[in-house]
Amino acid sequence: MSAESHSRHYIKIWAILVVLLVISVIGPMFGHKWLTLITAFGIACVKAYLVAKHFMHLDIEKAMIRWVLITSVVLMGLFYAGTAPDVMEHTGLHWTNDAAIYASENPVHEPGDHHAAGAGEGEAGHAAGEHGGDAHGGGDAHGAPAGAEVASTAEAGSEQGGETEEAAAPAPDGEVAEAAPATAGAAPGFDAAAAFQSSCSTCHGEAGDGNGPVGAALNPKPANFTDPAFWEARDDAMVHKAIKEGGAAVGKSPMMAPWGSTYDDAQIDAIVAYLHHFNTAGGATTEAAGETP
Amino acid sequence: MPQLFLDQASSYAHEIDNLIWIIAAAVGFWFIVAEAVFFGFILKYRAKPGQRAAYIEGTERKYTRFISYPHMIIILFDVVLIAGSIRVWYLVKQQLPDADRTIRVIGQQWAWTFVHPGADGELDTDDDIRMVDELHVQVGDTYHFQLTSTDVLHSFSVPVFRLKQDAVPGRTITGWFQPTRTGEYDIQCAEICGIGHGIMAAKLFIESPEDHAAWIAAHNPTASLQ
Amino acid sequence: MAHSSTAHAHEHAHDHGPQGILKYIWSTDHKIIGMQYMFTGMFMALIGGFMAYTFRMQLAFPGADIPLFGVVSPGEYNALVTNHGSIMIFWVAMPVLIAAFGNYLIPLMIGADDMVFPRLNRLSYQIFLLSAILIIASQFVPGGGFGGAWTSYPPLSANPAYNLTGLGATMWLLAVALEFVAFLLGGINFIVTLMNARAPGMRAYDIPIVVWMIVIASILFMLSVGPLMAGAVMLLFDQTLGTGFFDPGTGGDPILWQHLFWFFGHPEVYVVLLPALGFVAEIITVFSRKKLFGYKTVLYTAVATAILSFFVWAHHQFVAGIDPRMANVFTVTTLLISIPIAEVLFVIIATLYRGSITLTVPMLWALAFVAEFLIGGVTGIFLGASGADIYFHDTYFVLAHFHYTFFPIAIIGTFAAVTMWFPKMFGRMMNEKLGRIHFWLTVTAFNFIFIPLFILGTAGQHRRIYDYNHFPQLATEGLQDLRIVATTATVVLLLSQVLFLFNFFHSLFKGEKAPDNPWKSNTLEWTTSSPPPHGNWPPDAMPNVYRGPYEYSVEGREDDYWPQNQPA
Amino acid sequence: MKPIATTRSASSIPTGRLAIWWVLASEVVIFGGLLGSYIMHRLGHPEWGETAAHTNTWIGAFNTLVLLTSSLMAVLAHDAAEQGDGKKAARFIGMTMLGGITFACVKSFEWYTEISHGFTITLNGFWSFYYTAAGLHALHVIAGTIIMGFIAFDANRGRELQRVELIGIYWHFVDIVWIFLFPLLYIAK
Repeated sequence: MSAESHSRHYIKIWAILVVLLVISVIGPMFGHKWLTLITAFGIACVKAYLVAKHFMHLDIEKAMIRWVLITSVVLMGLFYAGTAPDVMEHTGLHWTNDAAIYASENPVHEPGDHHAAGAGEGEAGHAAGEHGGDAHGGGDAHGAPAGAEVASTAEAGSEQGGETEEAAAPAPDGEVAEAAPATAGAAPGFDAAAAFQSSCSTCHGEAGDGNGPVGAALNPKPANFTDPAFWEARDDAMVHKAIKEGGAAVGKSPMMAPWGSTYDDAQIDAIVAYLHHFNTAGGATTEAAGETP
Repeated sequence: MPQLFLDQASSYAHEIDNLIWIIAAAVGFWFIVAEAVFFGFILKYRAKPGQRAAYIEGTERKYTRFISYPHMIIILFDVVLIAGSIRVWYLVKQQLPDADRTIRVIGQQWAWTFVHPGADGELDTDDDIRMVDELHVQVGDTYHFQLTSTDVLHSFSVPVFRLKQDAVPGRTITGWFQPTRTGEYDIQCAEICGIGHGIMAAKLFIESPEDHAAWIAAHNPTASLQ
Repeated sequence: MAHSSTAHAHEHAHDHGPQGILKYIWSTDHKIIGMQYMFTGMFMALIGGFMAYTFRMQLAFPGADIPLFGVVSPGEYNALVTNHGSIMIFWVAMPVLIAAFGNYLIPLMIGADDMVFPRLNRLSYQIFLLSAILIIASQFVPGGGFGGAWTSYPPLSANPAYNLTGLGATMWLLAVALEFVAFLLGGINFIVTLMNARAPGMRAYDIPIVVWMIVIASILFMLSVGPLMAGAVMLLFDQTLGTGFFDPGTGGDPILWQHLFWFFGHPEVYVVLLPALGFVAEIITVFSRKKLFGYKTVLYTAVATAILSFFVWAHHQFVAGIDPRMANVFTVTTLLISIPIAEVLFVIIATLYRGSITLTVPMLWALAFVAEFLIGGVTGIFLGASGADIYFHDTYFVLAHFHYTFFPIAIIGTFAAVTMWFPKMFGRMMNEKLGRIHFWLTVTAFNFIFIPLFILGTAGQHRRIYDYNHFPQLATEGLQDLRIVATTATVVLLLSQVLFLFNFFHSLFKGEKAPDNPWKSNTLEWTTSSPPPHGNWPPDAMPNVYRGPYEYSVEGREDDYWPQNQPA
Repeated sequence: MKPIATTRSASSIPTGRLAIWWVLASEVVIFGGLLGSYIMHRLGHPEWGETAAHTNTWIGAFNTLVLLTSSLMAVLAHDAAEQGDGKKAARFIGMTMLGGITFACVKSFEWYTEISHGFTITLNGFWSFYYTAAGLHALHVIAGTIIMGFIAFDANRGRELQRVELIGIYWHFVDIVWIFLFPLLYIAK
């Protein structure tokens, strides 16, 4: 075979590939499902075969190489077969993937439209209160169907003492609690109330009274922000340090987790300012809380 | 069959225990045989001066028999174990007897929330009783539980029921149990869920019908609006 | 890193590569790269061991001020457990078993002067070193090391607000991804070297079984790590860019990560098992002076295990939310895979039959591997059977099971290989008496750690809890005593490693001179000097191969061994 | 100084080509895992078709044409290298690199327009997979182009000509991945 016929052969293959490309682009234009399937994917397989055979000379390569490549492709098929029943299907034996169902019914197509905030559950019938948005460290809260926010419960299992330490819990934040005034200034655009809902309310309670669901199981009890004595006993710097470096840093329970890696200083200041609004004794403003800790 | 360490407090607990004992017997037998042969060879064929090892290809029928026959029997044992395991798995996880009551179990970073159906026995009615880290059930009733999680993976694990099912955020998984012994037992979280995974303990109260009715009355939110 | 130990090899070396200190850091010699991997692996084993000591002390004495560490907070406990697991598997078992002995032995055992791609080999170690530095550094970043288990299930691992160790999690993921890249590069080198660089006359069945095992392990790793590499990219984007691959809030699916992880996870455990089986088979044939019982059986069952290992992954997820009907499929495949493994162990035991066994230190370790691994293999059936796994999943029974497989593989297998090939690597003999004391201390201490943990697991104690007093059924006096027994055994085990380190580094310089073939073995690495020069054999005297590697005690021959390179 | 090991070829396949085939096997498994996950989600969420309509099929088709042409150049380069003509091979590799660079530029332009219209990686599942898969592929195209630079440099001096074939095989693989990516991301509407 002379040099020219070699290159002419390759150019011929290339021409076929281009034709196939054109068909695979035009085919789906007609919008028939099976036509799209055949033209787009069928032709893709043919093109891949042509490139592998003529360009990569797989046909004259030793058989062992073909077997290696076929094995890796078969393994991917095996992975697909083992995983699809759980990921592709949205329901199965005794389980429903509410998140996927919810995402299918309220899809996000355009950059503008967001999940309908605060919408009720998917049809799985949770009677729970507003569902939590995923926290992503505060900030953008996509609506999320996942499970149920634990509404402040009448029976907070109060008598269930147990000698557990206090735990801080970043539960997914509910929608913004109406009552709390948005705190201005400290960190522009940062919603301290939402941060409190997502990160603090599980232990400190949505009313800041220290008996959130997880708080109930803790000993010592989480801090109660509605109790004026709490604010007299310490200044904002100590509260800031407790939030930033965790309870152990200020001699309190190590179960109060350090939030320094999730919220920056300005955001923590905004949270501290927000906590003051729980104080029932006429809201000792941040300035007045200058007593020694 | 003798039970394992923990009491058997659910209708299928003894099934799982029996399966564990069958596996223990089958597997223990082969373990002892293998170790005995192994240590036997070591002691018997220690190097003795002037006595050389044999030259055995390992393909002669005479010797390979001693491996292939045990192997066939092991395959038989495996088939028996597979059958026993699938039977128990079907009983616990695949079939779902109709329920006297249904509860909802919500796992969240570091607390279990149990929604009991309340006096009317129906879930999602206003007389539901939401308890944190306390599950009250009546002995003898068949319960369905709808398990979900609000943030990360948790695992609803009740050792005395021999029951374990992961709570996956975004999914609702339904399972069942039927308590058979009264008492107060542990509920654990068996999937790592962050800093408070260690304190995610909850209490399981299996009560007689009278105590359970009394508990419901005591906790009925509409009745006792304190 | 490896300077002191290879000073000895320097005298023979006549090569023209970089001289002095650079010779060891920048060398492309497969032997030096093998030692670099081994020393890094041993160093990481010390770190992993320290982490084990720390959280075992916390479990035995909750809340105590632990010597050398201080009080363990819940977050630190999770980080210690997570990184103990990750370091022991990715930075101790794989580098030492596959990379160190693979690099050192494969060229020597197939009669080649080096790997086919020496520079790629050096690059793979450098990427591995970078990943080791990254994982160590991740312990000291704000928020501490990653605390979401070595399996790093999202959404816990994907969202800093959930795991509170955001920076540690991303560094952990990058370190693991880099380690995969290092072993992909290393794997290609091993496979192509075995396929192409064999000595003339070495047919497929003349290749020593340890070389086969390491190369099959490399192929298994290469074909199984792909989906997890893709998963790691997706998890990295979830952590850093805020995409929602695994976040149910935006329609993602946490179960997808579990499948991606365990599709790699289970072949991974066979990736570390096969080289250890290779060492053990090699050592048992040498010290029982007997031909390996059924070379082809061992080889084909190893290949069968590798293939079957792709069909079993979801037995890690029976109760994790997959469809219950799928669990039956994986129960069947999991119990089936126990058959080839049992076959390999039976064949290794059969090799001892009518042998003349000398209980040298390497032989002791190899026999201990078989004895201990039988327990590991046997207890796997409880977990492979879905019915029993409902109760046992994520309890200490699982933990004891995989330590009865990983410890024989990573620790006993490594000590067997080190004591066996130390004379060849460093030209000195290790101290026999010290070796025996260290052997008996380590193996007995090991059993005293994990038998109690089997019992604790059966009692329903589940994993990764930093203080069991919160669970009344687990806080009983009897169970706490078992935890204390396990902790004291851990301390004994870690202290006895000082014996090994002393024996290792003392013998490097003061050990008696090692002959070229101290164990009278047939394979090619014993036909060159100890330690071998650069290029292993003089260029014009590269060995040819005339027979298989296991022609021991052939009737009618005066010697009871017959090296592969001796013409018939 | 190459070791003797590299010169041996017990499996009668040249060492370089054997290695590149194993590299491809590991790449198939990586792209397979990613595309498998994408296809699962795509079949599970038919509504993604609506948001996928915002991808520009014409740019995708043009990029496919660019890659097919550069694959042709690569095979012609290999053909030239086989005849020992280093200079001609280097020229064809230069053309292949041109194809790679064009592909990258068209891709960055395409992304620029899409991102500026708000279709970012965090918008929804489809766009996350879109940028991850196309991004990983683009990374492979750029890496291939850089390596081709070195190989063309050597080939021009008539050295290491067998490497032209190796980078050609890698390039055809990258082309095949795109052949499957194109319908999956652009056409399935």
